[in-house]
Amino acid sequence: MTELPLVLFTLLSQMAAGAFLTLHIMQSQNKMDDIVGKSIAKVIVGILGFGLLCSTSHLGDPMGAYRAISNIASSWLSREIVLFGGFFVLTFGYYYKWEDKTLRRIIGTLGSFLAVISVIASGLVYTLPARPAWDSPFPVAFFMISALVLGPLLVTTIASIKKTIVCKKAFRFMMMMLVIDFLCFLMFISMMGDILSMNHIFIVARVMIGMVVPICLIWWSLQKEHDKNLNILPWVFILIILGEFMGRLSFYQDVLPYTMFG
Amino acid sequence: MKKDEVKHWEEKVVIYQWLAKYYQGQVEAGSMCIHEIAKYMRVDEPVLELEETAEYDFNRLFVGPTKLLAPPFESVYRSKDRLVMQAETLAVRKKYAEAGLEIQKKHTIPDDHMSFELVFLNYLLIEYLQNLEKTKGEKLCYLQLYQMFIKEHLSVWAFGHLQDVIEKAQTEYCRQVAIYFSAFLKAEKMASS
Amino acid sequence: MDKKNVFSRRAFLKGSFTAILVGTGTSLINFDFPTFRKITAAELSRLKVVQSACPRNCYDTCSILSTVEDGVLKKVEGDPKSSFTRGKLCAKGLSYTRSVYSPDRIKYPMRQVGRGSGNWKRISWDEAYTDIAKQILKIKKEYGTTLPICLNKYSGNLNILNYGIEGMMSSIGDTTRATGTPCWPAGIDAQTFDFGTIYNNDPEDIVNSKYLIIWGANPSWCSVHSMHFVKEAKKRGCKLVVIDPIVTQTASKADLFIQIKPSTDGALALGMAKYILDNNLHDAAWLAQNSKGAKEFFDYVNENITVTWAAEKTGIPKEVIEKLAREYATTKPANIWIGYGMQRHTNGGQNVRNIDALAAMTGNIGKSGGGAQYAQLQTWGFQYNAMVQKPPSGIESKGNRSININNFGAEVLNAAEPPIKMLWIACRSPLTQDPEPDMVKKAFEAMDLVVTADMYMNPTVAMSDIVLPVTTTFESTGISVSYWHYWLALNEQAIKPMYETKNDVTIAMELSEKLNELEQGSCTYPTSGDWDSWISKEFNPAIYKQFGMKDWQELKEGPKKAQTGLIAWQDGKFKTPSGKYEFLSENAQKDGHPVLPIYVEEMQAPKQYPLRCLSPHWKLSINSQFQNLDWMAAINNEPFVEIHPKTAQKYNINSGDKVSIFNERGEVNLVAKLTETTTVDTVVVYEIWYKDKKININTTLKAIPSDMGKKATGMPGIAFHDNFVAIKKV
Amino acid sequence: MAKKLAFLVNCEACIGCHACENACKNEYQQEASVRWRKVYPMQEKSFDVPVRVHVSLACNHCEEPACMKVCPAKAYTKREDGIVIHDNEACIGCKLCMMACPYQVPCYDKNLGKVTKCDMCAARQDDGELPACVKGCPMDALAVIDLQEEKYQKLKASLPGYPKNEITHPTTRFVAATVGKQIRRGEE
Repeated sequence: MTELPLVLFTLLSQMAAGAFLTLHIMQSQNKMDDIVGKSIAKVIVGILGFGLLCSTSHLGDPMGAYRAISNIASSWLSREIVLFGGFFVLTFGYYYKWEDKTLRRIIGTLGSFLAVISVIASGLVYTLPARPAWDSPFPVAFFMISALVLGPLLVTTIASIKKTIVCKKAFRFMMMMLVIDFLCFLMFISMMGDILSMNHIFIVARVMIGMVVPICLIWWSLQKEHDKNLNILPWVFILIILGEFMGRLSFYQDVLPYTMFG
Repeated sequence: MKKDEVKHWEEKVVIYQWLAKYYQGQVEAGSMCIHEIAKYMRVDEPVLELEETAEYDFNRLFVGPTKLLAPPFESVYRSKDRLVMQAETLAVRKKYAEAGLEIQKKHTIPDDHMSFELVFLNYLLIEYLQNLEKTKGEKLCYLQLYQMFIKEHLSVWAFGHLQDVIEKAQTEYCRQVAIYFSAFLKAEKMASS
Repeated sequence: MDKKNVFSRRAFLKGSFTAILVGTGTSLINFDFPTFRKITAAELSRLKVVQSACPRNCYDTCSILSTVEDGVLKKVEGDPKSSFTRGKLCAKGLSYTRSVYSPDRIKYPMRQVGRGSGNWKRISWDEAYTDIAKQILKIKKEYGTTLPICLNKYSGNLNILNYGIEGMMSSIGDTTRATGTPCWPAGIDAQTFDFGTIYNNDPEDIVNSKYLIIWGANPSWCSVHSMHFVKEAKKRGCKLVVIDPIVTQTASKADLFIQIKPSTDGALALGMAKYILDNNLHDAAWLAQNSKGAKEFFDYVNENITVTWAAEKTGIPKEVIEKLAREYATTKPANIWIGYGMQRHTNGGQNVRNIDALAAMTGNIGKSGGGAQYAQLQTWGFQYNAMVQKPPSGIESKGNRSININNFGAEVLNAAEPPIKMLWIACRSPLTQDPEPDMVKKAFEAMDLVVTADMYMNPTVAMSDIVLPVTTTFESTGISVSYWHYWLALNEQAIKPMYETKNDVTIAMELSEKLNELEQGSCTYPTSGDWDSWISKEFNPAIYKQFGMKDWQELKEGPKKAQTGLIAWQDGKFKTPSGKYEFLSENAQKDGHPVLPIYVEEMQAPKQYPLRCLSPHWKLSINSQFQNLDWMAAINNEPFVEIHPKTAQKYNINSGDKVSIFNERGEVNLVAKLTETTTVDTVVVYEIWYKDKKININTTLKAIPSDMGKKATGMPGIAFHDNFVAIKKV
Repeated sequence: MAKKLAFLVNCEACIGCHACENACKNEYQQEASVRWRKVYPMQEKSFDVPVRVHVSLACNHCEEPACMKVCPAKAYTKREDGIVIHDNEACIGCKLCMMACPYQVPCYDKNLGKVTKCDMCAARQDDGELPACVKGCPMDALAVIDLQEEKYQKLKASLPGYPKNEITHPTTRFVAATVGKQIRRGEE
């Protein structure tokens, strides 16, 4: 559990990035009510801010956190901090200038672009040759998928709390992402199984809680009329969050370094 | 400085003296520590009798011969296996030297033993009180040294140490002394920063 | 000299560490205990380098340079002035700073209320001395003798001044002594019968060997500095053969490693002797001039020994024995290093005699690069002034009573007229090192008073009434010599004793003062004396001549090496009754051993406990010392047993599983480590005391005596490695 | 031309006694858990007979240090003579270098809240002294060599079980241990 701050930071920053992207797309296709949109933007700023705070608590010398951007030339961690820093400013601008439609669109597109790059940068931090299981596209893939699962999830949940209808498209998109997540995780385990110290029960629990059950719930609710979607949403929200949390925890804990003369 | 303020500082001096005696090995001084601290902080005092086993508990925590459960040394407080006479000990020795002092038993008892730190704080307060009429500068330097020593040394490790005592003490007596000392130190730390 | 040495040792004032200037007398704090005093800034920081010496029970006994800054020991280094230490220390020596400043050190004299209860009360030294003195006098009055007082001291600290503990006991009258040694007695007796005493070449002479057999020794772990000279010898074309039951670290460096069945070393030596005789490769000229009983020995070998028999006994193929014998007999000079582990068997002494015979018949004795190296006490010719004390006047001493240190529990309980009522334990931890520790614990429980002088809490201190905190090497003064190399080193006091620790001579002096205070004349031990006087009284003209020095103060400039007698038996004058090498030894016969170095059968494994359990020394500890230090625990802190994969498979054990090693005496749970360095019928558990774990392999060990040891050390040894166990998965 | 300093580990001479580990600790008095130099036992299966062979490893002062590449606070610099130095002041204790190093060299000192590692005793070498481990080894199995010199080019750069060099191109060089003849018992 020593990696808790990092788990929180990566999950929250990816949720914020995904939510920003979803919000911007839905808003530009004016499927998003203005008041609801603004509150979502506010939540995104809050989540990202808290995430960045968590990352500093992981440091041995939190007061020195500002020095983390000194090596942009070669360190993906420096680039990640700068990118997420910039993204955080944009999310704040996006919320603050919400009423000004043109500015909102400019910041929205810029922010979305920055969100995607930041999440990729996050993934590249862990693409380390010294950890064979990570020395692959999987970290970036997992981080992008998390963003695209948690983002829409957050937006639809807040939207449903504000009582506007939950658009089926969002549900279908989320289900699709969960399926992709499942396939990607399966591929990861089959390819990297022997260089991971997996706790099999934990892995099965993660897949059931975070993927299989939510997928069934969503698929079941899509057959019904849309009001059923509302009451299953909180369950879906909790399960997916828990699943992602477990997934990210095992991402950090199961990776093995090269054993020295092992 | 008004009359009751002086009395306020003097009560602190007495508390440090009793705590120092307690950590010097006089287990029975513990009840006086609780009494003085309770009086100083205007809180009620627990009814405590000095159990026969308090001395064994005291030795298991601070003296030995088994591995100390709550080693009363600043340089050891972070983990029980850390050594005495490390960087912290020598830093404390320099702090004493700044006030022109050195412990009598130099090189035999590590300078950062709790009893010495308490006596040092006590000394600084006494000098501060004795020079109240003196010029502002001279008086303040002792107060400054006192506050800095609380912030940079005693309060950095004492809470960890006292937490160990509270968790590991087998007698209520030793636990209560640690609880009251911890409360007193929290107040002092607040006052000093 | 090391560039860092700001003050030359001359700045070190003559005599004991003078007290630093004390400031103004008046107490600064207006209540009763003075704690602080005024100082000047100049006094704050001073750097000096001090001559120290490692007093541990170890072949290498290193000369050390300790760097002390402002009274704090900063680091230790090997002393380059010694050609054996060569400026290097082993991992244990390098961890000394962690022992001096360990928070676990016993700091004050303490009394346990209820032996084994864990309830300790802090007492002053005066109270401790009073309690002990009163108990001694009470025993004297009740039994009319001090024999009920028993001292158990061995090799925790071999500093010559530490013999002051025995001196303290002698100065109160006759006492009971735990006599003998667990370590090397059978080998000493064997070489005493063969040569007259133990005497090895200067180990630095190993470089001149052309053929070196390391037989049952593991210097890579237990004499690290010797391995440099072994490496040097190999570089100059010496062939290194290692004979051992397991593939040790030293065996891994051998040109030829021969895995022998444990306890059958004598059979291999005799098989080689037979081959050498058959091919007339022995040195008849040397034998004629220097040996006695060679003919009788040869007759025995010719009639009873065949190489086939030896191959069958030892599990070593016939042609390998023949090649080994031929190479050993024809390559000159050929050297055999006989280890201590090899003689810890019921036929250990006789095995050593067999190997000695092999070295003698090939004329490899008294030659540089040759010999049968075991140990030497040539450099130990001190006065032992601290030890030799007269009994109190008016008491005619009938001599001390000896009990067997290797069967301590039973012999303390069985002692009668008078029974044993008080124990004094120093430089020893019987409850972790002795066989049958449950018996030893019963003995402790039967005592009126148990006093233990130690640095750390261990199972022995836990069963004591009074624990006396003792100093480390760096807080006391002494002289150190080795039983292997020929260097003599002074140990200057580097820092002031921490807390209220005292060294053993100070304890002896102050106890004597208290005894005389309570009853005048009850103790003859001197009650005062500074370190210089104690040290100077240990020296004598012979030592000065041997080391080519006029005054011991010269040792303050650095260690000195013996200048004479560096090649054992070079003058051919053996210390046997006949003055010759004795194949045939009446002394051996007198002690109930075979007169000739014939083969004595080894102990067989009982049916229900088929696996032999070897418990050799560990590379990062010496008996119960060093493993409790944090740096050593960081490297290894998990007790394990080495098992052959085939054996493990039989009990379906995988690497890392928890297994139980047990026999009728006891049981130990350990982690299994699969390795082919051992054999299918042998498991290996290294003898280590882990401070936080209740693991003691000796709980499975019976107090079976080894065959020899009585003649030279007063009691037989222990057959540590004739311990048979079974194994099961936990 | 500046030297290219590197450790030479002679496993033929090494007897796995851990003196180098404690010589380093004796010099700098680190905490027990902070092990700048570690002695690793090699797998028995790396040899055709069971032997005890050890490899003493500290920082490999790589040509392309992964720690220097990933460190967000630029706490690592590679000196001209090849020594990779870690600057305690700059370090923020994020421990990414510990994940990035294939040889698990950087150690986290929880009392300092910073990472620390072997700097090949840069200060001692600047004073013309040997590193503490090299000086402390009883078998003189450790040495500091200049990789520029011709005679060191042929030295082995890896051993069985040593993580692959391609990641960071470590400069540590080895003399592999040879193994003698063994007559083992009970193998049939």
